[in-house]
Amino acid sequence: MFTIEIDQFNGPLDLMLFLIKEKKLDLFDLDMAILIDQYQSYLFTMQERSLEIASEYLSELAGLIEYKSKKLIPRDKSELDANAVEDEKESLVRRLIEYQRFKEVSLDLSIRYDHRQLLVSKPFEKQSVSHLFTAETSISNDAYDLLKAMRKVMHRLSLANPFETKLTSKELSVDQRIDMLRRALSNKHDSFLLEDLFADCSSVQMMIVTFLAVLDMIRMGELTFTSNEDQIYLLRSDEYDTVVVHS
Amino acid sequence: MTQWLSILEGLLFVIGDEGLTIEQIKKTLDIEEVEVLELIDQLKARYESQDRGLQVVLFAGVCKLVTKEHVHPYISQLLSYQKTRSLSQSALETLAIIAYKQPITRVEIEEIRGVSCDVMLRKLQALDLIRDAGRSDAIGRPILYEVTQDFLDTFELMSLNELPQLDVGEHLSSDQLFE
Amino acid sequence: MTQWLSILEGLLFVIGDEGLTIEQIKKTLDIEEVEVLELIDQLKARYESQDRGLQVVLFAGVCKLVTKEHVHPYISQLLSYQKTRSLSQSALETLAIIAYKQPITRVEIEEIRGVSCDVMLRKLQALDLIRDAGRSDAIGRPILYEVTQDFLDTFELMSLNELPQLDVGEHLSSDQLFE
Repeated sequence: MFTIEIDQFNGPLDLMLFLIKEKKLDLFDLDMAILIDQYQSYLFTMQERSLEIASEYLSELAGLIEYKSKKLIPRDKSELDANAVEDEKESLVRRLIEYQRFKEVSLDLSIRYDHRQLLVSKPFEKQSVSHLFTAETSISNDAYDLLKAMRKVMHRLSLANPFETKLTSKELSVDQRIDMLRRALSNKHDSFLLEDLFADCSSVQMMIVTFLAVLDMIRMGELTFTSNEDQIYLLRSDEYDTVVVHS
Repeated sequence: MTQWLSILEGLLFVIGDEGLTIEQIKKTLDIEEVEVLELIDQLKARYESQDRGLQVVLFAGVCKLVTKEHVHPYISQLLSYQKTRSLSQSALETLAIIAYKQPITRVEIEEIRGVSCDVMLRKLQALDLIRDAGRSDAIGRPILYEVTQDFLDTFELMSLNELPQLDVGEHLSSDQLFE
Repeated sequence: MTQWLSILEGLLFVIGDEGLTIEQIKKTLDIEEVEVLELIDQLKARYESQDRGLQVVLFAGVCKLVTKEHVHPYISQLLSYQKTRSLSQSALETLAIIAYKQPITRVEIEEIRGVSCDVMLRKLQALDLIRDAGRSDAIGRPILYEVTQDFLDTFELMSLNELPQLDVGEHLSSDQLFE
């Protein structure tokens, strides 16, 4: 009897609106008994056809069944209880109306989006005006921006991967990390591997912060670096040892 | 004035899809804002003619040249462009909720949609259609979301005020709600 | 014929610097070569007027739209205001992915970002930040992308080794962004 697949719906509210329309129910004088009945049998039908049903549909169902049982079994006939049940119905109707409104405006957005896709522009013309470029007009992004961008990508990826979310310890700021590195390096007078600084990093986040800290310290002249084959060696600048001006 | 018109045309061509703000045009041509607006109107009018393949649009306060709709099939052919894809209903609903209720937290969006929006929010962020707008004062200080400049451009809006009114009336009968 | 004229205008705009060969125009519009030449002449004539900032040029069989001389000082002017032109978040993310995973195909980038990168890749190429690095052996032999020397200069990097190694996990998602 139900021909529309569950994946055609954008969630339990969408499904309820469909059922209300299908059964020609009045949203403003909603017959909860029919809605609950329809909703339940729809989900059962889908389940029988062994289609996967998202947890959201089931948790709404649990709420509806609870409502139904409260309505059917009048434990004590206190007015308080009756009001609470009425409130639940009202709140569902409010949610349905609100959701319906957003469904309507999203139709308008959809038309705008599809139309905009047909209007094509072109990339900024660099070659034809390259003679007008001077050194200063180059794009002022630096590696920091790039790392931040990669961090965002990584962050989203790790959020998409529930296993990694548990690891989110308190995030270290670059300044805090610089302080940590300064302490750790205060007695180092020989050059050392960049990699050494990552030894205590427990997360990708911390590695990035460490890298940013190193870049910052290089920028401030606190560290200098040389590279040899694939390795990067760092050296503390002498003038940071003491405030004494050397002769 | 015809001089300015030709310069504006040239600048819009060079800058391409980045477009120019009224402010940028004003500064570059060293003219008044009213003059800029008049220039844009004139350029718009010039391109309106049927035999023109371009048009001047003003989305999100940014003026740019774009092709007209009827050129699109030929561009697809020439550049073997991907077919344009429509945004999914769930993406559109999520965007609509943010656009009307921003700044808004994930939990608030999920309450309205009745479904989890975690992955969707990240995807919309990757598309540059929404962004973080700080944190709410609520418990746990959840992230607030708002739409971006790109959102306005993508939906052909000068500003959020151009969005259609959300029907506020409970006075609507359900017949009206369902066409 | 006015239809063809508007389409040619639109195509020349979109293709920009690269221009179109007579052959490409012929094939895309499915018309005869004489007709193509006539169209180009008409479009040329249209842009000759003093109040136009663009002109149609035809060198070595390649037709393109370029700005007229008198617009150039204003372009310099405009760009001088844009010294701090910074890349958008999505541009940065796309660049970051290419820098860390190069050589990489468009499809692979899209898998990581979860959104289409077609236009973005063209933009980054126009900015000389990325380039083609041959073709992958995968089905369809898709183009591989890598970052350029300009990229390293722009981000003040000696080499890509200066970026820390990142362990990018697999991207899993269920929500559909597009239909």
